[in-house]
Amino acid sequence: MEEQTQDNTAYLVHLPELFDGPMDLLVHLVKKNEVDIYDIPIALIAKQYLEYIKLMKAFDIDVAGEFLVMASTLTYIKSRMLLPPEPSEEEEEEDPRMEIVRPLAEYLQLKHAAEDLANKDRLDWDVFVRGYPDGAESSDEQAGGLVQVGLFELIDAFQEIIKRVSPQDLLNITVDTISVKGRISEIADILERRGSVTFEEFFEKQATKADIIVTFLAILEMAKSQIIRIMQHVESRIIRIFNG
Amino acid sequence: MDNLKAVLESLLFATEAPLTVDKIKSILETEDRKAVQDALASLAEEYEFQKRGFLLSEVAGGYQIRTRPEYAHWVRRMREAKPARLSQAAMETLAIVAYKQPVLRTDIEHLRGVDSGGILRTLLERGLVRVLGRKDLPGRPMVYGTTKRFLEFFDLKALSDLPTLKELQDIGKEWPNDST
Amino acid sequence: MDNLKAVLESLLFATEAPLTVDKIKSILETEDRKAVQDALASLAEEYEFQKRGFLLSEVAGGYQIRTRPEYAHWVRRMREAKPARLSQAAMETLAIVAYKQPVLRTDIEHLRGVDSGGILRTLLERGLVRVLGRKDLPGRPMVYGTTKRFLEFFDLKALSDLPTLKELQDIGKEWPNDST
Repeated sequence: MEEQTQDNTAYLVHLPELFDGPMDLLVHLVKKNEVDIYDIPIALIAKQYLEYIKLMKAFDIDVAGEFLVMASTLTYIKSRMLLPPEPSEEEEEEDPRMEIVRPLAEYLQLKHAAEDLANKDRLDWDVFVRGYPDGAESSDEQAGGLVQVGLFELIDAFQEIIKRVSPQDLLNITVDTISVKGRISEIADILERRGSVTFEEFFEKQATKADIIVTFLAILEMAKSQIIRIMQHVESRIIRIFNG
Repeated sequence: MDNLKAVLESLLFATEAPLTVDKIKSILETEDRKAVQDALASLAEEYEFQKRGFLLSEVAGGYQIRTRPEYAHWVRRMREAKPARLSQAAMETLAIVAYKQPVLRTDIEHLRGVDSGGILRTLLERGLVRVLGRKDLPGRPMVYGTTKRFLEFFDLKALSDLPTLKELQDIGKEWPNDST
Repeated sequence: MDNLKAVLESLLFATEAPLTVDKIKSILETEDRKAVQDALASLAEEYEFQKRGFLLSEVAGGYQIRTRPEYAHWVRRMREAKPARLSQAAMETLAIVAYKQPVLRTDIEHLRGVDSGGILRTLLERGLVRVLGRKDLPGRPMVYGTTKRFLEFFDLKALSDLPTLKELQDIGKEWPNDST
């Protein structure tokens, strides 16, 4: 890929595998050129990077947006390298390449980690235990005599239901509504323990405005469902919430 | 194969059904029936001599490692302590209670399309679901919600840690109402 | 119990999931943690010394007998095991979750430079990754972490068993192998 050409077929053999992402491609180029990642010849790497993208396009391979973002970052760094340092600046300017070096170094670290993981003795490939026919089931257990299941199984179960019914009233489940449900559960816990609690108590420890709103909505919802009763003392005017 | 015995042992350990000599021969790509039989005999003797927790049984025309009958009591205790698995129906019901609480039994049954009283009772007994209260409707139906134990069970810090449908969509779950 | 080792061996042999010392104690109705631990250590040593076909692994906080990796080839032949295919992208994502947990999807994508929703979903479904909770940020995004199954899958005692990123870089060649 050192030179440009119109004849793509010449490169057919050289076309590297598709890269997982722009970082992957960058690692490949830096490695291929055997350069120090802390002293990347940015012009060279940027050029090769762009050539690769051109090649992908020539072969009608979908070039994901991320590749283009990286291309423009590289081009930008290259242009900044060409500018003379601003004379007015007192402090020494950081090497513009650091913008790419830092994530690259971190990505490399994680590639090492991924490789290390891949070299471990993998269950059902390197090592085998009894009774796992396909390794799909690990019986994680908990006190109380139930097999622990993943959250995903719960979600899958929910998904099954949604397939069967009109999804309309299920789609309004948002982070906020779940928060309200969570607070309902907490309030029910408290009432189970104590029977009744003053209205103010519920708001005393609330840290944020959002928490206060969630608590208020929870109390409203509980009152609506008649899970709780809200009473006010005639004289003290203290509002108390009772288990329904 | 100089470590024939050890290889055989690893096979016997990892198998569920008894292994026949023919099967072993084909796995190890050997024609030496005698060597296989000798190794098996030697393993059986070793387990006996070393008083291991298991023995090599010749069953149903094949060989299988089995726990020693003397220790059956303990193995049974272990197996009995084996936790139960929630059924699909229970998971569905639990999911509805989790996402729709406070929820009535009729709501659950409306969503599932079947009677869910028995399952609800099981979930109540298991401590995953509880009665939050009664609704002021004819018959004063009970309102259900999830418990703290539910959170522990699914390793959730709080109910608000449940993913929303939107979030599931974002991580690529396909939902029936979009597309297809 | 004079035959503690043999009883333990029969339990380890008959279990499917790794057995914790606590679980063993409760099955054997003993309070003697030290005796259990000594017996386990002694068994592990014996398997090593006798070059048995299996070994005693400490995984995911418990103990489990597993076939010796040297014989994987033969067990695979017997089980007709298909490689538990995890793509390079999946391994990368898994490594990020393992090392950076609790981690946001956006952090993963930032590091990898590409959308990782699909991969994350696969890992969630395979039970290697789970939702740990939510982060107190706008939109309350979900945070991810690894599961117990992750430990079992990669033969790890605990997460702390993983080398640090620094160690990896120091012992590692400067370049990770990519497949090109």
